[in-house]
Amino acid sequence: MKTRRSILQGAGIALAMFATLPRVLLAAVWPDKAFSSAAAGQAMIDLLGTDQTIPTDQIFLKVPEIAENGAVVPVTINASLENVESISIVVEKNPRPLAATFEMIPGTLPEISCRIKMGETSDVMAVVKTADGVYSTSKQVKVTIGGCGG
Amino acid sequence: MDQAHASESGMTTATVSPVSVTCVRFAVLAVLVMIISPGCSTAEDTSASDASRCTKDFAAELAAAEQLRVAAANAGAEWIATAGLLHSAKQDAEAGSMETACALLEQAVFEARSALAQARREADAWRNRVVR
Amino acid sequence: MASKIKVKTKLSGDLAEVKSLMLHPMETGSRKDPDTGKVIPAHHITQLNFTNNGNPVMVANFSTAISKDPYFGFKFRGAKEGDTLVVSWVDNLGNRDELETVLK
Amino acid sequence: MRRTSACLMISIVAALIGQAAALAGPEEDRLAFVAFFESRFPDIPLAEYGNGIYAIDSDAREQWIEIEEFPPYEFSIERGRTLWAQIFPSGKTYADCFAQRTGKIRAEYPRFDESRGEVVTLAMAINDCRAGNQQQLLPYDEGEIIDISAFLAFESRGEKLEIRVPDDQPGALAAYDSGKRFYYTKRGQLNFACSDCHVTSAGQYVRADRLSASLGHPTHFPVYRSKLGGMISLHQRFAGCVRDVRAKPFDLQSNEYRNLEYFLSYMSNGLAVNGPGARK
Repeated sequence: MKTRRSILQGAGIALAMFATLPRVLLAAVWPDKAFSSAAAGQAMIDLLGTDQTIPTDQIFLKVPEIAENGAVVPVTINASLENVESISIVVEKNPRPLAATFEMIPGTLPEISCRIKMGETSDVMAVVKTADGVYSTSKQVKVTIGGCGG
Repeated sequence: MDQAHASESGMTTATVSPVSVTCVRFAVLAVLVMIISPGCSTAEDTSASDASRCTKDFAAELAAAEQLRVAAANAGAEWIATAGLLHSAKQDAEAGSMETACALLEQAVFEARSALAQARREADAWRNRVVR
Repeated sequence: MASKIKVKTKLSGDLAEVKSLMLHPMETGSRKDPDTGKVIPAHHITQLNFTNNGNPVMVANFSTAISKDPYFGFKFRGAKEGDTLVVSWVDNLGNRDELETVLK
Repeated sequence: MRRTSACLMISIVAALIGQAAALAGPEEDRLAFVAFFESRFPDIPLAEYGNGIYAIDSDAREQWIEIEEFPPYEFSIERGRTLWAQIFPSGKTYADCFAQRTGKIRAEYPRFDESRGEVVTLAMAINDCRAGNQQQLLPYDEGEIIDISAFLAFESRGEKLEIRVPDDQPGALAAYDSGKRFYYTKRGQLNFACSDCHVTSAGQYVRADRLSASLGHPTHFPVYRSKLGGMISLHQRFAGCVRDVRAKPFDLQSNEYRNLEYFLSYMSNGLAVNGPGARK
């Protein structure tokens, strides 16, 4: 009886694993801790294991000099580094500095664009993790208080 | 703002000789002073008098102020805060805070009178701004 | 109800360019309702997934710092005409949405 | 004494000259309006004015172009398209209510309706159509009516604005003149006229914002405002400006705003419809 049950259980677990396997692979874990960190350095440690990055000009970061509207700041990142594993956007002065992190899959180009919110003038850092290390480049974006339009 | 005013007087003066510029300006100024003065004098009166002035018959003064606001609204010239000032003045009076109630009422009256003066001034002044 | 995801794709050789836009409030959780003065709870997309013929091609993790009605664009290789691209998101309240499109 | 009367005479003459110019016809007004901006911004092609401040401010323009890569108003167009296609219980559709083909509607509104003696905006025409088909009227400041307007603007893209103030309709000219008067009248605690910002000071800064030119203002509405995260109508923008100068805003679709839209749209005659738009 006992044996039989454990076999059944085992089969059940295997079945469950089989059914959920693709999902598990797909649904990478949302990095809760890094996203809730209030300090840029700590967010990077939580996410990447280090807050030390290698400055490089091999990451092209396109952000406006003066944001038209802090609620919608277009960001484009394009890295010419090899074996990129992830690209992250860190806005130093945001209450939660880590804005987004994108996981690269072989075949995916290290080239992304999105729109972010910024609470105030701040450095925006593009952090690129490769098989060799963590690289970054940053630019300041000025956020102003609008007149009539903003 | 400065630019707007500059262009305004520029429009008027462009058609007359330099000597007459002064008198046109003087004429415009005189008219403006005449138009604005009722509003100004009210403001001066109230600031000169003591705070208890409006408590004599607050309800009547509130009604008069409301009438001024409606007149400004009918002229299409009401300012944004006037109605709110009157509302707060009424609430403060009901709560017995006559000092702030009076101050708010005076501010509302000043706004309504200024809006009416603005409307009278603009009855013709707008023409000088037309791009031509 | 019309879909709350829009996708535009462009195929050049085996390179697919993907642009996506979704309707989502992306509430930060620190904004107050101007009428009631109450804090509006955080409500934001946490993860945006793309698969091509079932294979993952991009996992995007969002914080509340992604703008309302989020836009996200990326590129991947190994695509061909007729491939099925699936975009799906899940938010912090457990809502999800999905859109399927065929590359051409 | 002599001097005073001379002053008076000059004042009167100046006033009369001013009066004559203020009473110039719509077409003279428009040509002068266009000429003003052409001389103020000699490097900006006329067709660019429909892009508002992005015709003037290059840094803002780049950000706008990125938004236009995939603008959030596309959802509104799509909803509008679905609404437009709906068939009323009468068997008719919105399209049956309009004399123009769908792709031309936006370019010919607002128009003066002689029998009613008032300016009819596109939003009003949409509601008139609903009334004619026993449908509930839509609220003007939200949702469906803006979506339908966005769809119609999109369908009319590239069509040149063709607003008419017919010579044989005195009411039309009166409505136009009333809109023109509104436009040039100072109002509010800040004592600004529309023209103070959007003619005299166009291109200048108001705090961190640069002021757009009025030429081309109506061509791109409704717009998705990033600040608000949603679509707004031209009248909502009017209300925003009136509030910004600290005057009490008028009701949406009020006579004041409809006449203003009539005047402002006439000023942009010949510019292409390019709505819906995306603005900060």
